Amino acid sequence: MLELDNIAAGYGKLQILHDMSLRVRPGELVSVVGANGAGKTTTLRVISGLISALSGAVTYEGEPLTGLRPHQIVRRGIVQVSEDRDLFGPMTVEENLVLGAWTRRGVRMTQELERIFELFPILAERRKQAAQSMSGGQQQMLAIGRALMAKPRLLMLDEPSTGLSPKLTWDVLKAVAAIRDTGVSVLLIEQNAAQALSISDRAYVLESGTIALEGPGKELAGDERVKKAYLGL
Amino acid sequence: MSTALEVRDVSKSFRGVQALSEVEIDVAEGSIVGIIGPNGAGKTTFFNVIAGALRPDTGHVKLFGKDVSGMSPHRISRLGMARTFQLMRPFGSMTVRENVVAAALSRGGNHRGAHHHAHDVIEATGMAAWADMVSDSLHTAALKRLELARVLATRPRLLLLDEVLAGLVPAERAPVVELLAHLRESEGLTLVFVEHIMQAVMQLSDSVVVFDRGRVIASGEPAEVVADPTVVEAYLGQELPGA
Amino acid sequence: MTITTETRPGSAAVRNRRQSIQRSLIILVVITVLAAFAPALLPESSQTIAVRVLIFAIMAIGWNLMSGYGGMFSFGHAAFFGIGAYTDVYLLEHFGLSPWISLVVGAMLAALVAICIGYLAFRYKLRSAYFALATFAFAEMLRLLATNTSWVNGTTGFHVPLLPDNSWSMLQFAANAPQYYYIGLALVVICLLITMFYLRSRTGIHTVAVRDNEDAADALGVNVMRVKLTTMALSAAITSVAGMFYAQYFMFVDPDIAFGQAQSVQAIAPAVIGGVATLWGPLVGALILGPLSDLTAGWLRDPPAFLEFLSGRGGLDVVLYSILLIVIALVLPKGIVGSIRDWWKRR
Amino acid sequence: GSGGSSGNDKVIKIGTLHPLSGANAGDGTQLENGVKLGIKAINDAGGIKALGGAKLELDGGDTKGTPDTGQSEAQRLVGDGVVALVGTYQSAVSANVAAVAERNKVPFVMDVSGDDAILSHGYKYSFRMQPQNSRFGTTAAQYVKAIAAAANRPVTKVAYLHEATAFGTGVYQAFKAEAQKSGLQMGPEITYDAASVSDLTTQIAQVKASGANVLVVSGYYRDGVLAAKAIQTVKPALDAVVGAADGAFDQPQFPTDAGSASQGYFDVNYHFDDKSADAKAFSALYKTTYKDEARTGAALAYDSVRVIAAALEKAGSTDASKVRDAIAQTNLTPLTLSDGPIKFSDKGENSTSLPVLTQVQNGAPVVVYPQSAAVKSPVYPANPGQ
Amino acid sequence: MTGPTKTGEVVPSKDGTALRGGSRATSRLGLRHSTPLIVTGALLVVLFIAALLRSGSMGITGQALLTGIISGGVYSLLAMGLTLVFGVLDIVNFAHGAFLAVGLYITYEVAHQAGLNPYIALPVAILGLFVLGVLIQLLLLNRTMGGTLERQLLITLGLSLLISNVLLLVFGGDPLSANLKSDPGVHVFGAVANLSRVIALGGALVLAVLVFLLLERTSFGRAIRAVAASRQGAGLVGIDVRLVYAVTFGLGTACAGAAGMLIAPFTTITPTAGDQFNILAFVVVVMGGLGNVMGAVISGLIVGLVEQLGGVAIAGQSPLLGVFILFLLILLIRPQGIFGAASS
Ligand SMILES: Nc1ncnc2c1ncn2[C@@H]1O[C@H](COP(=O)(O)OP(=O)(O)OP(=O)(O)O)[C@@H](O)[C@H]1O
Ligand SMILES: Nc1ncnc2c1ncn2[C@@H]1O[C@H](COP(=O)(O)OP(=O)(O)OP(=O)(O)O)[C@@H](O)[C@H]1O
Ligand SMILES: [Mg+2]
Ligand SMILES: [Mg+2]
Repeated sequence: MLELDNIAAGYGKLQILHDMSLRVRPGELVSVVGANGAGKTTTLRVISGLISALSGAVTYEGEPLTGLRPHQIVRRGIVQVSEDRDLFGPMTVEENLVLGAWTRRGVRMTQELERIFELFPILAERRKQAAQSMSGGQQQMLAIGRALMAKPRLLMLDEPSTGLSPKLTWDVLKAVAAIRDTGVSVLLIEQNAAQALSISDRAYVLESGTIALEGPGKELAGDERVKKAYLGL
Repeated sequence: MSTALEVRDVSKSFRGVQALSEVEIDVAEGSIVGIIGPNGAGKTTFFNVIAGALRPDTGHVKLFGKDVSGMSPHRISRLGMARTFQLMRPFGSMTVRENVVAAALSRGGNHRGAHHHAHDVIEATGMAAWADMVSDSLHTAALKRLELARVLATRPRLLLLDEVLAGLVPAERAPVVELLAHLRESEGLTLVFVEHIMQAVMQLSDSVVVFDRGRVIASGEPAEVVADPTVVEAYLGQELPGA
Repeated sequence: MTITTETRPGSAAVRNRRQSIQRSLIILVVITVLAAFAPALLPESSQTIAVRVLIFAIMAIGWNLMSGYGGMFSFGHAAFFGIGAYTDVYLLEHFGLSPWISLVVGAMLAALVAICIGYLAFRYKLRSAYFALATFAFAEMLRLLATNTSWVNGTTGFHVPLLPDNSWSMLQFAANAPQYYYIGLALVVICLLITMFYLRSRTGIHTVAVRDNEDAADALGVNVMRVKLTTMALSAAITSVAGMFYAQYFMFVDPDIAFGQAQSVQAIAPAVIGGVATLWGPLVGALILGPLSDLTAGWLRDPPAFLEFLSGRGGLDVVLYSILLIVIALVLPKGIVGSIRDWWKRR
Repeated sequence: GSGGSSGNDKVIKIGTLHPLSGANAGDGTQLENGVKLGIKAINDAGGIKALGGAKLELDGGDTKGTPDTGQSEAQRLVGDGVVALVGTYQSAVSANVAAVAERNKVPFVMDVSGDDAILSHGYKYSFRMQPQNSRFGTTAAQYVKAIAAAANRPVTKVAYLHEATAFGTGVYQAFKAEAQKSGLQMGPEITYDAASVSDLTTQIAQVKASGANVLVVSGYYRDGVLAAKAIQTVKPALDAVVGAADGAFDQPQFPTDAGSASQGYFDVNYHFDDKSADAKAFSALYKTTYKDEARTGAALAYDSVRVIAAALEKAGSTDASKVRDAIAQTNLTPLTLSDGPIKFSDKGENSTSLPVLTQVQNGAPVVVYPQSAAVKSPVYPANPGQ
Repeated sequence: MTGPTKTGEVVPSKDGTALRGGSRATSRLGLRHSTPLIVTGALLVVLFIAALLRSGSMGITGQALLTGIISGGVYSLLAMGLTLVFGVLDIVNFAHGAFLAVGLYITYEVAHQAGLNPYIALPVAILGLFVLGVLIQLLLLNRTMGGTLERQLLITLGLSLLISNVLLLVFGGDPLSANLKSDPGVHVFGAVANLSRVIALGGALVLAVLVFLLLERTSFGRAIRAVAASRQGAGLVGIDVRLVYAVTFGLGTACAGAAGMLIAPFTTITPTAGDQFNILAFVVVVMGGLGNVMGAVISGLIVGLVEQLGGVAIAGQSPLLGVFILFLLILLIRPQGIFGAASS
């Protein structure tokens, strides 16, 4: 479904990704773990068109994504929840969610909103509050909710559990698994490697801009090297 | 032991949202207090009120015996309190060293002294290799350490940390937790920290305070608190697999 | 294979080559020595332009300190320029005071006004565009006040009376005397030195910190208001010096010249073109902008044959000038010095 | 200073400083064209004979309407070795250029620039062709009184509307002083900001409320048109609207821009001598050359060149101080209405220049007073805006 | 300035409202904050009484009121386009006056060359300037988006110079006019205004409502506000950010074009005719709150009133002085402008 082949990318003269390759198959939940600064976010940015690769190819359903702008990529069903959340601060929670469905003209908004409110009831309660005045965790929920409004076919999540309470973290990860079960492919970046690996079909370990390890989620979770590095405290 | 921080009856609301109500907390000098609670419980607001970024609707905050309610952040800071932000806020155009020097300079003293102190703090926080990097281009882990280094450069007696571990991979967390524990041991620093990473909370705190909907719903020994059914219900949820 | 997870810089971070103050000083000396030969090399008729370059440079250095390094975008630097100019001509006309004394008085007055404006604006956390427009409104108000106030001669403004002989104390020389150029050059050098040392002082460091993140600086114990006001006052004082020198050189000041919008633009444009928040940017920008309009006017004084139908119609040179301005702003997003510095780092 | 040897193919440069871009580009271009025609006329007539038929050459500068550009351009022209400067239309710019001229000892002939203050510093090298602003105020008061008396329709009260800068205020004060001397009753003084005004209805309502039967206006072109339109809308009961050096009421395009509102408007200003054959020839030449109606300012610019050329002939030299002395003794019949040949006072004012009264009649401004200069007789009361 | 702060955390200020970098406002009528409105209202009443006492005539004061509202309409018209561009693109557009001048010349061409009623030029001016604006945004400004204030300032200043001097080259510097065949006075309670000015006021109000509806009631308007709030976020939900920028800038210039056409019948047309409005239009924009179209309209009327009543009440001073004093007062009481919305 999504293929990254020998990607090199970076910021200015800084090269972050070196010869990086990765695959997501239809209906698969793939996670990427790696140290801080390894290039996980950069990888997502390349896919969603926020930065362009220096070399290598990104292919989605057989078509190259190279040169497409972010909104064109979203229209193909690839939706990202970014680390910074990128919410529309002064707009209300509801407006943020409705805008999430920008690429889906003519859908029944109320129904779509209900779907999200079921997952995050606090958003229903605060539908008229400005996004920027929500707490850190509430904003994270809103960002995920907004992405789901787009009914993505490939959902990319950048550390969705950051700042969420333990209870919510688990809720969110379960929801992600449930989303995968509806046929959506998911590319997940998570610091809670243990939990992430436990729900992943496959996983990659990213190190200094290249893939160091690859394998089924459960298998990697059992790998001694991974255990030592990511499952510690 | 004397109290570092004394919070009495503090309430704060934002147009209909009661972010804090009648919060009372005492923090003994040299102790480490962990604050947990569901998202939106009011933890960050609580920090904002203590640090002077927000004015409480009611109540008082006493810092080392001095009433600081309504004081401006920089004056409170000079009484020995320092805070980090939930989202990192480096002085982006400056290098790590310059960031730390700028912080050290806010405490008087000459440039030479500030540079020495900054050097020490950078060593202590493991930032030596980063010292000449422009802080805008740092990654999460380095930024979190920079935040720490910067507040330490102000020679605080009380430190408020808002989710310093968020966004760090597990291997990165350990050294930070060690550093914090070490600071208390060697410098007698008082720590109040907000954290969702429960292992760290359990490992570090002398006592834990639980917020929910602006109220303190439980407090006490870490082990006691996590066993409290209301806390499990509101915050922890079911047992975490793999945790 | 092992997996590394510890935090290390690797290649993935920008290493900053800090400019040492010694290096800046050496560059300054070189520039000054080179510039000292300019009057000997340039044709006599271009000396007005040379002096104009210096005046632009002083204004832009002042603006850059506050708006570049301090991040407080001023669109009203004409206010400070005008205060400098008016203080000079007023004290000269009414008390026969030496411009050198007026320089000090004007600088203090400008600093004082800056502190008042700043205090009001920052107390209410005015930022970016709001702040810019507030400063703009202040300058406009001063212009209107000067226009309607009879004791500063209303719209007529002031003339500096001609003296029979050169006078250092009254800062007046024969037209095109090289003294003007050298005094201007000295003022520019002094302003650059002030900028250099200020930026290394405690308040200077905090100025940049506050620009980068005000709340963080506040929480770290920086007195944000004091830092901002100090920077603003210094910036205003520097710009007022340009006003004084302008009045002495052009010997005429009226409300539009002193407080008009064009003057504010002239403080901003050289800094932007040269490179905002760079030490040499304002100087480089002034070197380009100062002669630019004369150059375009010169090229087109006799339009090429295919444009002959335009002859007798003014404006073509301004068209060319404005196109150049736009192109520079587009091609060099960080200004000339900023772009060169980036390129240097990227090599 | 300037100087140089003389020779047969020698050219003598004359520097011009006019606003060729910016808000006053229209008038600046007219003046510049006037200079060009003047130079052409002299050269066609054989150049400066006293200097072996040396040809004049234009060295043009664009002031962009700002004093500092004016000054640096002036400095450039002086550096280029011009024998004299002509300019500048705006008083603030002229004031600056006059100082440059004085310091460099280069003669400066002002074609258009009215502010009295320019020549109040005792400058030796500056001369002015047009009447200074205060004279418009003084003569306006005299003319108003005279034509009203002639029509047997006494002036009960004069309301005065003027823009608020030195120009409007200066003319107003001269008018008021003369009015007090001659017993004209003054009504309200109403001012406005010419740079920002976009509607004068309220001001005209004040005129109406004051009960004045004559309104005197001193302003620029754009606000003059605004005033005329406001008067037509508010319809105060006025016998006459009289411009005192107003920038609109004597302009050929004013009736086009203000439409029927312009009918009957008076203006006191400098003006072509419509009866002189030279002036007619100049107008015709201007029109064929530039496809545009010549304004009086162009004639003043043209005359400025003639003054300089005559001075060169007389001095027989390009030496600046000799040319200056020769200009001071000018004796030359101008294209504009005057009390005789051009003569400069000690201060450099053209003492024979004569403001005249024009009136818009049948869609064109014509001279109606004083009788010696008049082409038509004044219609009074003019019932403006009715 | 190191670019906008990341979306995501409240920046608290003392009164609990959140102010971000440029404090972009949404376009809701934030009437909850009544202090500045009361101050403004009080000032207007004081000015009215002072004007009445000073002139001693209800007729004059009434005329000042009417003229104030009418010329305020012109300011609103101009400010609307500016505030859109300001609020959404963060561009301080100094070329706005020059765009207005283009509208004037389009009207002149239609009225004179084609010999038609000037109002026929309205669609031409709107469309022409929309296209011009879109092109300028696509070709020039899009490359500078997200940058700092000063660079765009330089570009728009350059544009302003460029446009007015091209107009000078093409049309010459002499004033032109595009009068109506007949422009009778309309009488309201003893005061009077030209028909063309009344039409301009009406046009301003209609246009304001249209723009307001576009922003608040259409999904494209929501997209515009989303882009204003977070450029990256907008891209990530599938909005074509560059297109939104271009259309928004086009709308802004189209407003200037409409303004130019509507004021043409009572304005002297010169290449720099728009410049005199620039300064006041900015004052109106800030008073109304950046990006707030309705705020701009109401502030425009207030500025018109203050200017006219002040002109009568404090004769001898420039009427603009009153406007600037009010402006600073409002900035100091309420930095977001009278109608700038606070967060939530
Ligand atoms: N805009 C930028 N400009 C310059 N460098 C950047 C920029 N964004 C990221 N970097 C650098 O690129 C490297 C990789 O960043 P990236 O965000 O991809 O890491 P990551 O694996 O997502 O890590 P984490 O999110 O845990 O910090 C880091 O060293 C970071 O400092
Ligand atoms: N400026 C504001 N306006 C309106 N509501 C606000 C504002 N600031 C905070 N709130 C609300 O107050 C409550 C407490 O927020 P706070 O940021 O203190 O939560 P928190 O405990 O830090 O949560 P998290 O763990 O998610 O960071 C939340 O419901 C939030 O939406
Ligand atoms: Mg990341
Ligand atoms: Mg929080």
